[in-house]
Amino acid sequence: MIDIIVGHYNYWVVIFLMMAGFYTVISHGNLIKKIAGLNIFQTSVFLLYISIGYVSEGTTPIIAEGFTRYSNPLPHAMILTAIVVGVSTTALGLALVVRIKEAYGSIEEDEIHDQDKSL
Amino acid sequence: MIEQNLSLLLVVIPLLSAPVTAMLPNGRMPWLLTLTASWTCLLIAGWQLSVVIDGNVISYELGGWAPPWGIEYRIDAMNAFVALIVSAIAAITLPYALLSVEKEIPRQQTSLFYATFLLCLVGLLGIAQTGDVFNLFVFLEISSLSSYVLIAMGEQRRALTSAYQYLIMGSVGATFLLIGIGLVYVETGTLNMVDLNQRLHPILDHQTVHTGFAFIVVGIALKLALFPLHLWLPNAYKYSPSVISVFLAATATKVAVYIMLRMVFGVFSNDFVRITPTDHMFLLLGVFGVILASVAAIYQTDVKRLLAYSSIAQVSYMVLGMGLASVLGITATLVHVFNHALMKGALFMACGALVYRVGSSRFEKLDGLGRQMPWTFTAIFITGLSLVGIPGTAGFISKWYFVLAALEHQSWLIALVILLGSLLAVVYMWKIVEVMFFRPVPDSAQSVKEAPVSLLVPMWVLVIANIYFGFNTELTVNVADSAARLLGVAAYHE
Amino acid sequence: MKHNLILRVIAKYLFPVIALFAFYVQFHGDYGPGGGFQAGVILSVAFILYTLVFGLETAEQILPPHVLRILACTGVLIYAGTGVATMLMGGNFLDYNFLSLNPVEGQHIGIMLIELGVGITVSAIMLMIFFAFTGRERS
Amino acid sequence: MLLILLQDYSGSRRTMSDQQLLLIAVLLPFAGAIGIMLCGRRPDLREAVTLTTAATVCLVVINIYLRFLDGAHPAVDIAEPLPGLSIRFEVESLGILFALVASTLWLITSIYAIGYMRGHHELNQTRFYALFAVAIGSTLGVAFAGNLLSLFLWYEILTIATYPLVAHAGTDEARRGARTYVGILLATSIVLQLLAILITYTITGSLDFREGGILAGKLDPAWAGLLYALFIFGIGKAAVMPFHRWLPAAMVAPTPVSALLHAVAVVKAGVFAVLKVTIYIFGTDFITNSGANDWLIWFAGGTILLASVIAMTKDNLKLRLAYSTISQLSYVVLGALLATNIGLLGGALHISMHAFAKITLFFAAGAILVAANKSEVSDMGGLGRAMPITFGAFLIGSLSIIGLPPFGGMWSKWYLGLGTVESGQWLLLSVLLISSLLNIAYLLPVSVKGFFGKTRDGTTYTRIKEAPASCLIAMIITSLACVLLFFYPDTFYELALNAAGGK
Repeated sequence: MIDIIVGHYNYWVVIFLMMAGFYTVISHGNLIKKIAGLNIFQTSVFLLYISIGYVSEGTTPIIAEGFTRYSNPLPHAMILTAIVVGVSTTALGLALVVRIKEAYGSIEEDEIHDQDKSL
Repeated sequence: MIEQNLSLLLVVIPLLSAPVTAMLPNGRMPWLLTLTASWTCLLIAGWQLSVVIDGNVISYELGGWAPPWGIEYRIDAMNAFVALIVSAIAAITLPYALLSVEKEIPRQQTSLFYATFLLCLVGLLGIAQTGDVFNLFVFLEISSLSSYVLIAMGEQRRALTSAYQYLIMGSVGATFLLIGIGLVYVETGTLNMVDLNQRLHPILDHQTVHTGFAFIVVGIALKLALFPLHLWLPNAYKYSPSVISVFLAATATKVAVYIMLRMVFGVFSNDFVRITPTDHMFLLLGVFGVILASVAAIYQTDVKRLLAYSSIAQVSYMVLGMGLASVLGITATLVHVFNHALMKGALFMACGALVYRVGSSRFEKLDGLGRQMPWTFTAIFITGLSLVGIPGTAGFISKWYFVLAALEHQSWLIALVILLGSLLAVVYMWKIVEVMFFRPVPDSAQSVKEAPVSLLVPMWVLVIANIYFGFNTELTVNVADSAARLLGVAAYHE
Repeated sequence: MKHNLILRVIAKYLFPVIALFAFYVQFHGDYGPGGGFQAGVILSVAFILYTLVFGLETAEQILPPHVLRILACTGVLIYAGTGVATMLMGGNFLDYNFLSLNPVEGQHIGIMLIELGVGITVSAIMLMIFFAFTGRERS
Repeated sequence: MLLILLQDYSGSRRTMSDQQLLLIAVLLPFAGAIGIMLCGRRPDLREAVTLTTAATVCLVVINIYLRFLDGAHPAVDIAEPLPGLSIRFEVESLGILFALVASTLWLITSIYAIGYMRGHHELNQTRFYALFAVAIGSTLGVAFAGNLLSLFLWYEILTIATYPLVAHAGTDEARRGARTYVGILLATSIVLQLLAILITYTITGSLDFREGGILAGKLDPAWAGLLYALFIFGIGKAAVMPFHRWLPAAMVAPTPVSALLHAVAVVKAGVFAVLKVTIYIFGTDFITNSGANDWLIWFAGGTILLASVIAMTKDNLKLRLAYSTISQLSYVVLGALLATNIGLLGGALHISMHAFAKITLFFAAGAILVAANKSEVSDMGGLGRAMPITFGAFLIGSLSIIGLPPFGGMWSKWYLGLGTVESGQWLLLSVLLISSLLNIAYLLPVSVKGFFGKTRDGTTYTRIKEAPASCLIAMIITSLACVLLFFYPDTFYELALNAAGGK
């Protein structure tokens, strides 16, 4: 039992971050906070990938003499791409928030909603 | 040398054109380049389909790395079909885009607009071509990110909130997909679709595989606007620039349907769908989606929103087809992917023409416009018939196969729901017809003229295609059937 | 912060160091951890620091927006162009082996070019994003 | 074109193959519609186009008929939208019968419509004539449809093409009526008929019309009744209750539309489809053996009586005629449901007999509307003395519908009655007889009132004259036809007999 909890601590971290981020996305009305939540959510996935690529006592996957165990580099490469995607999403999201702020004078979801309704 | 690389060029040509377009001065040059690129893509996609239509498979190894280690572009009939749809719609949309974009997009943004459009095309074509799940995720994000940008370029400020909403939901969906891919990768150590299918086969009962599958399906369902995850779609279609409504409505959800098919049946398998409640889930969501989205469409007061809800309903048909999980069901789904692209393309083009002339697609602005803009109106009318599934139109063919598949499955209820959905489509399409044709023309609209020819011609190309593919289904049905069989073969592999 | 002498001096000294590190990460990428993504971001950090200290106007004099846009596009073109070049030389897209008679050498050339393209694009894009946000007038 | 046809007609030279002729028959009205649209600015030319097209189509159909008598059974496939299922035209006796009725009456109605539309100062006449031509084209498509899929295709096109005709006036009332019209017709056809077609296809793998049906031996007889019901109700144009509401709703249309489409083309397309399905999909033997018609036949019987009763309560003449049509349509359905040769013969014959009679009645109703601007029966007292020809025609039509000699309507009722006797359905025979009495009760008072009644204020009409000449001509022709058909029913009789398989 303890093994399951401690031995898979990376998963617990991932799950915690994932839920925290997802909850933030769903529950917060503030557009910036939503994006922050989204980032946490995505980061948890990055962690998931990186931690599953780790081979215990492995080194960086560069061929050199004397090293035979090394971590799986593929998840890293994938996550590098995913991070770039995440950064682009964040940048785009924030840019939209700036524009929304300019157009509506607010970044609170309910206030924006009220303004649209009153039209 | 060129021939062996053509499949890849399909993705690389728009990819190369995008930065060049972004560097061009604003005006008509970016449009011209985009047009050229998309027509080239169409030619290549046509060639590609002609190669694989008989069941051949094109395999292209990126960087010369053999699969399953390297990224493989693996094109069978289904891939080529989807690629053809995407590039054909792009090629038809672009002549339409010229005037519409000049009207709706500020001049200083045109080159960026077209560059983003090309990136979106890269993403969609990439999804269609690739045989690697992670690569698919990347292309999905390329297309999604660019479509967020394109939607946000709409004239009204609500375009921004719509794009934001889509961005949040889309990113959550993509991340779900990423989690799913990660979990499956943990279990199998591969990302190549064919390889995944083989390696997953012995371990289909593993819990991790099931979890991964659930994440993948939910992730794609978000992109697919599968009921009840459709909330982003109506606003996104409504507030985006007309051209983008056309392009996204005709391609984006279709490509998502393709991803769903490829992942669920190609990577996992028909067996997996059967041993899990996936098929029932699809059927259930499909039934609710068809009925509720159609009913919602009836209550809309804006043509674009109405059509958007109709899209959700139509996507639900495709999900029903998947839920039937038979060759006939998948054939129906694929045929409908094609036909629905034709319908929604034409309908949104007509909407764009209305917006071009009266500046809005709300019902109260359209009173009596049918007489002022007869060509646009007739286009809406004929395509509406196709949407309903009147014989002699493409829509009838898809409806035919859906009901046939349902009957084969002995699901009377599903068959009835499909037909009932057509009935609801009659109601909402008729609303548009009545507004446009039978209401008196207000004085303010007396001077409204027919849309310019460059908008009408692409629209009518699609309208005629709607009729043509209602009579000649050699292309659609054959390809869909062969694609469905290939999927089935993959499913029962060894 | 233009008048804060300490910051100005330190920023001036830090700039080349950061840039140098960026180039190290960039060009050592095929022997050790690193590559275009990381290098691009680090390089843009140098410019961002510069902008923070000396102001947007000064920074935009060095790197005007249209130059950044061209740089970003060029990076993509280098990347895709390398792929097309390998195709023209008879290989598959991005099959570096064909870039040189010696496949190993080809791999080196290829990865260098690719990472260069990535680096240029990433740094240009990061700067564009940064400039876009800072340049936005407060309403 | 006309010359070629006449040459052809005289049998001296056959310049066109049977197939070409068949295609021309169906496609010419569509070409005519385009011609009408192009001549929209010049009414006289436009009407000339209409008449020429109608006359030519009529000749073509007669030509096809003559060739058919010589043993030509042309068939053309124009497309194959679904594997193994083509859009197919084929000539067979029932189709010829229907096509003959529709095309001759189109010509006559066109003559009538010109007078009516001008006399009534209707708007959008170009649209009217063009869609009229399209509707007739689709009707001929239905008549010559070579399989169930093609039949369905033309059936739906007919619905859609007639929608703007029903909504012609553009008023709220017209739009409401048109909505009911298209709503019920599309709903029944999509949900029930298409389902039935698909079930048939799933079971048999074919939708061909074949002598003796395609379902026998493939469908579990227990389910035959249900499938048959899907067809009968799905073919909403046959107006079997409870799916009859569209027909009264369609009466908001201009009278020529009501006359041709809602007494002849559209409704007859419905019962024609019922006959086709009965004969060529189910096959009479299969129906009788499986008992598919056991309970359905009472829907037809019930419709006959109920619609007649409702007709009596309607004061609006067109509405009364509409309910009368519903009742008469169920005669044909009844004939089909009897599934005996004589029943089918009576049903098929009734298509033509009722068509000529009912169109006369509608012509008269329209003429009254144009000339006297009256639509309620209770207002028509004494009107007959001012408009003797109109009311005379109405009387002839009424008598033919009732089924009295010497009018054509007698024959079809006779054979229908024989059919019920043959299958021992005495109750149904009494339904037919009661219905005839009801016909008398709701049709005759109109003419009686017209000729012998008094106006509301007791005066006589002085300012009201007969309807426009073209209306009168049309009426006279059709009422004469009613009489002639009593003495010379051979053409239709032979065709109907052939279709019913009694030869």
